[in-house]
Amino acid sequence: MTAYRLTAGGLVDRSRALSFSFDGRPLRGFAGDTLASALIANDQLLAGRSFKYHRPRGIVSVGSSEPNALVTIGSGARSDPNTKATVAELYAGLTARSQNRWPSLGFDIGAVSDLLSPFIGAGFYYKTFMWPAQLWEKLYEPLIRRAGGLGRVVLERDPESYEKSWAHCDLLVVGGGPTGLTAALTAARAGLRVILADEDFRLGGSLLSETQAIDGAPAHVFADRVVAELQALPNVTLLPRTTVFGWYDDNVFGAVERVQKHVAEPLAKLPTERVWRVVARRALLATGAEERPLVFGGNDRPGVMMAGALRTYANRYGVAAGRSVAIFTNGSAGYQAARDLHAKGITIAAIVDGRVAAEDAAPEGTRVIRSASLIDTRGRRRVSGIVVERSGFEELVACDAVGMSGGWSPVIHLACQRGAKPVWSDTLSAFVAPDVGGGLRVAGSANGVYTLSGCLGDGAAKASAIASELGFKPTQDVMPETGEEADPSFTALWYAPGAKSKAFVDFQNDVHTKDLGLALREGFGHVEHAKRYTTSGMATDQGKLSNINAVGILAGMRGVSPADVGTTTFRPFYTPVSFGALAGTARDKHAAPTRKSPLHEWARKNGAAFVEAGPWYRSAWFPRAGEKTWRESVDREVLNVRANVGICDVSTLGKIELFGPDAAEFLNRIYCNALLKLPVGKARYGLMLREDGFVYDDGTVSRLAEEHFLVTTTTAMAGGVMSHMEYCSQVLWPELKVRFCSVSDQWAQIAIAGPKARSVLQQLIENDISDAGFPFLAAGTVTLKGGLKARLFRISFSGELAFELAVPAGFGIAVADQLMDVGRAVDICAYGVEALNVLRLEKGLPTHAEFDGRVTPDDAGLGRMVSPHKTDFVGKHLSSRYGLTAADRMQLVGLKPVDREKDIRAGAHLLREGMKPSTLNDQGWVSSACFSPVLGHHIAFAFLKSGRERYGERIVVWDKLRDQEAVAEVCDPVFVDPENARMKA
Amino acid sequence: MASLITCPHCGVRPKEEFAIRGDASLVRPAPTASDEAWHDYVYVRANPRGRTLEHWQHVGGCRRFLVVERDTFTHEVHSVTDGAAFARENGK
Amino acid sequence: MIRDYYNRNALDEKLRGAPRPPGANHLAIGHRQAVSMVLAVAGEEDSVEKLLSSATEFTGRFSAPGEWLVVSENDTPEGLQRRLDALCSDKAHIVDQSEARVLFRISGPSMRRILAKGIGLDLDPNVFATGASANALCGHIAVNLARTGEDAFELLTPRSFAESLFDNLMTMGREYDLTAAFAA
Amino acid sequence: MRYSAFSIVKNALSGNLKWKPQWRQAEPKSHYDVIIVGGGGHGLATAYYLAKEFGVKNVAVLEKGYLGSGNVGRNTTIVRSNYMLPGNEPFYEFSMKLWEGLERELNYNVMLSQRGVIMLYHSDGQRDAYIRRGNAMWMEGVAAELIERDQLKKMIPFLNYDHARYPILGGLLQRRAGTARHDAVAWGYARGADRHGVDIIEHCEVTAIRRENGVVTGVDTTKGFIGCGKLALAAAGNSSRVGEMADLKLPIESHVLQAFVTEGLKPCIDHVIVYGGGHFYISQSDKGGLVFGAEIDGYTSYAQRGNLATAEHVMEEGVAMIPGLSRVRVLRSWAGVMDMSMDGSPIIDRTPIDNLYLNCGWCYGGFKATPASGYCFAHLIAKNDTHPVARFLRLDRFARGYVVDEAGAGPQPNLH
Repeated sequence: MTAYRLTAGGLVDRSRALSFSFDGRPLRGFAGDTLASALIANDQLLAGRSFKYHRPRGIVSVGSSEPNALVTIGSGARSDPNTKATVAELYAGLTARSQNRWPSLGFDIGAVSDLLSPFIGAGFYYKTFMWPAQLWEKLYEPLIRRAGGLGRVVLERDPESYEKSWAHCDLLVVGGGPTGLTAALTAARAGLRVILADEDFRLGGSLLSETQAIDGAPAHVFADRVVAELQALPNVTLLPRTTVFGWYDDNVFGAVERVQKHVAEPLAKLPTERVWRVVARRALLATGAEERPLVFGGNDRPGVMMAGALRTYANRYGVAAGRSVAIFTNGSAGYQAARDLHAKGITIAAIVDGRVAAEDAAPEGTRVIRSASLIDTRGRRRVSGIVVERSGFEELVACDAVGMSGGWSPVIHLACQRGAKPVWSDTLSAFVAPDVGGGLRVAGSANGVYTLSGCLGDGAAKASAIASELGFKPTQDVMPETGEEADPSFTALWYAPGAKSKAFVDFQNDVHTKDLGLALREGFGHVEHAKRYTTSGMATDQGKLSNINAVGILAGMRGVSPADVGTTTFRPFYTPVSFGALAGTARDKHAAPTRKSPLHEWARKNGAAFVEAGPWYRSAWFPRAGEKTWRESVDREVLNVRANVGICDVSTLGKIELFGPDAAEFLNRIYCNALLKLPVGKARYGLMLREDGFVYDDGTVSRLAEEHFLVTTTTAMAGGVMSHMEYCSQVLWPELKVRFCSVSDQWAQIAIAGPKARSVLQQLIENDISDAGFPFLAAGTVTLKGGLKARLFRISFSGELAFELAVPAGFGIAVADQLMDVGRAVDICAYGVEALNVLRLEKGLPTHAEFDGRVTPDDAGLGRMVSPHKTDFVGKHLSSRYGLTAADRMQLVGLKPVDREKDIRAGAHLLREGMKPSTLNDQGWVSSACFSPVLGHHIAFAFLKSGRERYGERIVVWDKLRDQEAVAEVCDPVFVDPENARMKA
Repeated sequence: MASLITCPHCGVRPKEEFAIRGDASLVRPAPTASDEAWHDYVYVRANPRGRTLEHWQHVGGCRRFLVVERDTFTHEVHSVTDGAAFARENGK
Repeated sequence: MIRDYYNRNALDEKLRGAPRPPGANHLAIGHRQAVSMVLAVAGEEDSVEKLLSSATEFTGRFSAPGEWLVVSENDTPEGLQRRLDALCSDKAHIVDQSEARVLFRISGPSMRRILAKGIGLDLDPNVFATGASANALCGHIAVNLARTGEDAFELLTPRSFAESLFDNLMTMGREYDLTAAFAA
Repeated sequence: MRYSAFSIVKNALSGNLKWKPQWRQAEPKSHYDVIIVGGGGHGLATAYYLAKEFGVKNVAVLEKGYLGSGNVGRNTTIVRSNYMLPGNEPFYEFSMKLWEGLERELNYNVMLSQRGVIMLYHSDGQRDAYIRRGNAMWMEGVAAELIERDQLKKMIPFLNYDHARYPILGGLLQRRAGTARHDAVAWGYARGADRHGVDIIEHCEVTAIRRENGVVTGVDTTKGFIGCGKLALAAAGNSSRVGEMADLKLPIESHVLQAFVTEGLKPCIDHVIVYGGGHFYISQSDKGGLVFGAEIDGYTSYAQRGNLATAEHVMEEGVAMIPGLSRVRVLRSWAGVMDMSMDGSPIIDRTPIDNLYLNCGWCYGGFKATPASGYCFAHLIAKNDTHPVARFLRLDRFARGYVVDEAGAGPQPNLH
């Protein structure tokens, strides 16, 4: 047993033991532990297997930069694969499993790939697996795929919920360490609206593992005091467990709060995670600095950890990763760790210092080996010793853990997400944040200020400056006293010379120094190429530990400064964010808003089958007892409309009212047909083009008064047409005096169609609706018996005598009910959009299935509608282009199967009889098709090359996709009542 | 800008309240203008890297077409004006 | 045949059943109110705005330049139309929207936090003060939002979206035990 | 050095120290027969085919950044030929066939993975549109299958069959479609072109196009003037900027498209799945990351970064289609600048300037087009004649009224 819980100390609550399990083994930790600290307490340092070589790997770090200790937490649909044990807050009942190993973490067959490593170095797969060709797809790739990936996802419905929220503030402080806390406090006291976010579950950052006293008290006490004051202020929002993952334009930040990731039984009223979109006038990055690993032979052996992590585990969590720890360092931080560990009773086996001269104080009695390199480690699944080389002599030093400290890299990720590149600082031997303007500033260690007093001061100063800038008056506070501090300097060491075994740069992706060398040799020396070729920095930690060393090593090999190598691009997300959190509440039936017609309940009551139509649910058909298929219901509805009468909910059509002296002129410009002289009290079909001359939408235009119009749009295009009209009115012709307003939601609209429509409707309406009193295409206000005002339009989409009655939406159901009651005597039926579709096809009326955005009015047989007399309308000029008027364009025709038993379905293509299928021979396609109960066979609309000249021709309807073929006769698309006698009855 | 637009009528609003229509510097030619003028109006775009004028409709708000003067590289917004006012000023 | 037709609220189905007593955070659905859209005639925007702000029976809610929604608790739709026609005479077009909009009246101490889950506007009273109104998105749904008090807001949404908005608001409010009922 | 299993073993035994650069770091000569502007997939493929198929070997590719730094290195790696219109389908099928032989052609494993692309439909209307498309594919001899709901459930059990806002009714499947390793395509073509004598010049930005008597004579670059007989532009994302140097105004807007990758997962998604209720599409890479994207951000942009609102919308679509994605964590997002053309289709054509050639307007379809684009562009440059499969992809199609508008959305680029 080498890793263990210290007998005392740390900020864990030793009175609250929590049981959890790892790979099925029951273990115990304390409240305040992370999974990683609890694993260490149970001597479970081995936590995972690497991606490529399946090497055993242990916990390396203490935070979100962890490359190795990735586990799956939870089970079934609640599994969270690839969770970093170092950030997972321990809770009672947590179950964790290791990943990417078989059969077990201790013994993993996949590890044989390690033996093959000379053959499978960087980019090997680009050079092989090509022979024989079919084996790539059948053998090699499936093998590679199976080897790929880390955790296993359970693609089941997630039982938990998520949400999003906006937040607005004067100052967002990212990071709740010494810098962030003092900054937040300074700003909050000055009166700013402050949000402080930190990824940890406890605010305080490095103060929680600091041994330095502040104002004579332990640092964590100082942190608690500041947090308490912030908590009490109404202008402060504290967001622990919240990672600010992205910085977007206009100083908008994305952050994810893990609201209930740390509880076994989440509350239903709270989300598991919540994404915050923070709109911040100013933001301060107080994200600290990341300690660098050192690249030396055998540096991936479990037990080799960041020195600072060892220190935090000991100080904050009260756990030790080993009893005898060797330190490999190139700066003072390694000594600091050694001192703290020593103070906890942990033996320091040796301090190996790469530097020639160093003044740092080692704990008493500790052996310091200067000017030395660590060239290898010993041990199998756990480090048992290190090989130190100094002046050509090698020495084995026994130890059971190694702390490495390669200096500091400011965490500047967010500041570089919007295009600005990090700037190399020779002084700090690190990349620092670029100047990105006043919106986002960097303070404390993230700004290269590594001392505690420096951080406290920098946080306060930057917050003060921001407060003044925003017009607040900062209070003058006395800085807390910190006492004497060690010099935080280090000398960059990218690669410890003399490695005797693989020296890893990127632990998770198994990229070692030789891979980088190979990349350089093969011409992939550019930092982006090196990354892409070796996959360095592409693992789930995004190279938080590794990238800087990769840059340093490339710089060394190329003989240039790291400044010349530069970094790869920093991009969101800082740490991975779940789909669920980013999707929020929009999921399943709530994935998009639903619109319901005012007649929805009426349709439901009448047994409607509903169909999704954009945001709407529309009634598709109304099955009756005994009807076994939808076709039976639809056929009955169609025949009944043609023989008697039916009513249909058409409320979903877009309805726009226009007012003003120029309303007529405006409409005349946006429709291609003439509307200027439309009489009051009349409706007219209207066809709208895009400026490129293709059909955009169709509908009706009714003139309710001289300067008052009502237009309808198709359901699908209602929003688009409204925007189009707004564009025309505001941008193209602002001089036209016209105002309009959507009234789509104001009216419930019912189509009443069939030879008995009038007799039914007349019973509800006071006005005379005889053909004389209300002729075809009449439009106007009527009064229902009882006094309700309504609008009536004599328009037909079925070819029958038909009306559309619009009543205020809330009355829709009552009026529809009444129509059904009154119509019962003449066998009225409700019909849905399927019957509507059959009726319009029989009558030869095109709709959006035909108007697919590539069709001209002439293609659709509506060429005569395009007014030749108007000087201008949208789409006029470009309509005359050659390609839009060519004789061989596809034109709308009707199709009837020659063998009347055969069916035709939409989507089939057309071929001349005897011609082979080919793109060149393709004659057209079927846009709509249905069974016509009136005619007793299938009918279809199709677009056929020069179609209108080809009535009577036989054509092959070719539906290879469904292996069907039929011969059809090309005909006029009006199948029923071409004389319009029924409609005008 | 990619995140927020200050609507002159409604104040600061998130991007998702807007629908982007395209280049606002184009002027619709007279009906009698040449084929080339019409072709350029409908199909050709200056597509600058830098400042550009673009129509954003505030569909989730006042439904006005706004002219957003914006940098296509830095995403900085320089001004937002009402589309009708802009059109009038520019010769309508 | 003479008959009176029954007018149904868009949320009749959602709020069916016995109402729960209202909690601290409560959503009340307006059952009967008149709503009109006032569209100023070009050039008369300012004078219409003045006329509307001079009225004491109702307030105009800003929708767009020259466009306001007027909500009245006391008028019938026809009554409000007549009143506005008289007030604005030929300076504005009045469109009845009483059936087109559903009124969500929402109030309680957690209101800002609830609404922030759907609305991107800064609801700090210094930014969006009592009496302020504007169109905005709530989640994916367009609403007209008005602040009627420190912790009280009203949302007007198109009728067809009412059920969706209702579901959204209840989800947004579950953390704070939001209750809902028709207004008394 | 030819790549083979043997070469790998041989090199491994000598410590992998003898591998050579995959392409030379060339310095510009004073004059080339053809200069290609843009060292991305299309530019490099063009150079490769020019040298290999059309015997034009005195060729330079100028790249302002590092090789493959444009969209070839920042896409979602999908290759397919499931188009509907006769202006597109033959071209993309030609490309698909080139993909199928590319590994042997280039002696470079671009890891083509023909996992099948399935586009879901959610309504009868959408199904009919896919049937139309599937039959158009068959017309060109391309196999397509209509997968109905029951069969789909067996094939892809984890889709949202029971609770979707837009019901998943079935899909249109092209089995030959799939993914390829994007960077490898750039590198493979670069290595191939290099082996045929093409000079690839990285970090060489074109700053001006010189013309004399109406013809292009060369380009000014950050590495000085370089003369040429013909100049070919393949700078998608920046086409308008490069075109402007020759006073060309193009039917193009630059838009930004985001893409995303999740943490590595054990194999869980076999196909490339395209959601029909939005634009979302997803596949799993050989490394295990789920690679996905959806619609463009909507505004013109030359910045290779996206906005959060769009990212959130993409996730909404993802969870709508596959509820089990909810707990999967997204590792990284990135963004590319697209040449969005006015009809959603590309342009491979001559320009009004005799020796200036144009390859642009790839919208978000550029990656899959890489081989055919290179081949057809090379054909055009070498023979001054349009390759038959690219005959509809002309610059003057807008003026003539022969747009190739696959989406039927009209002349508004952000709707395609």
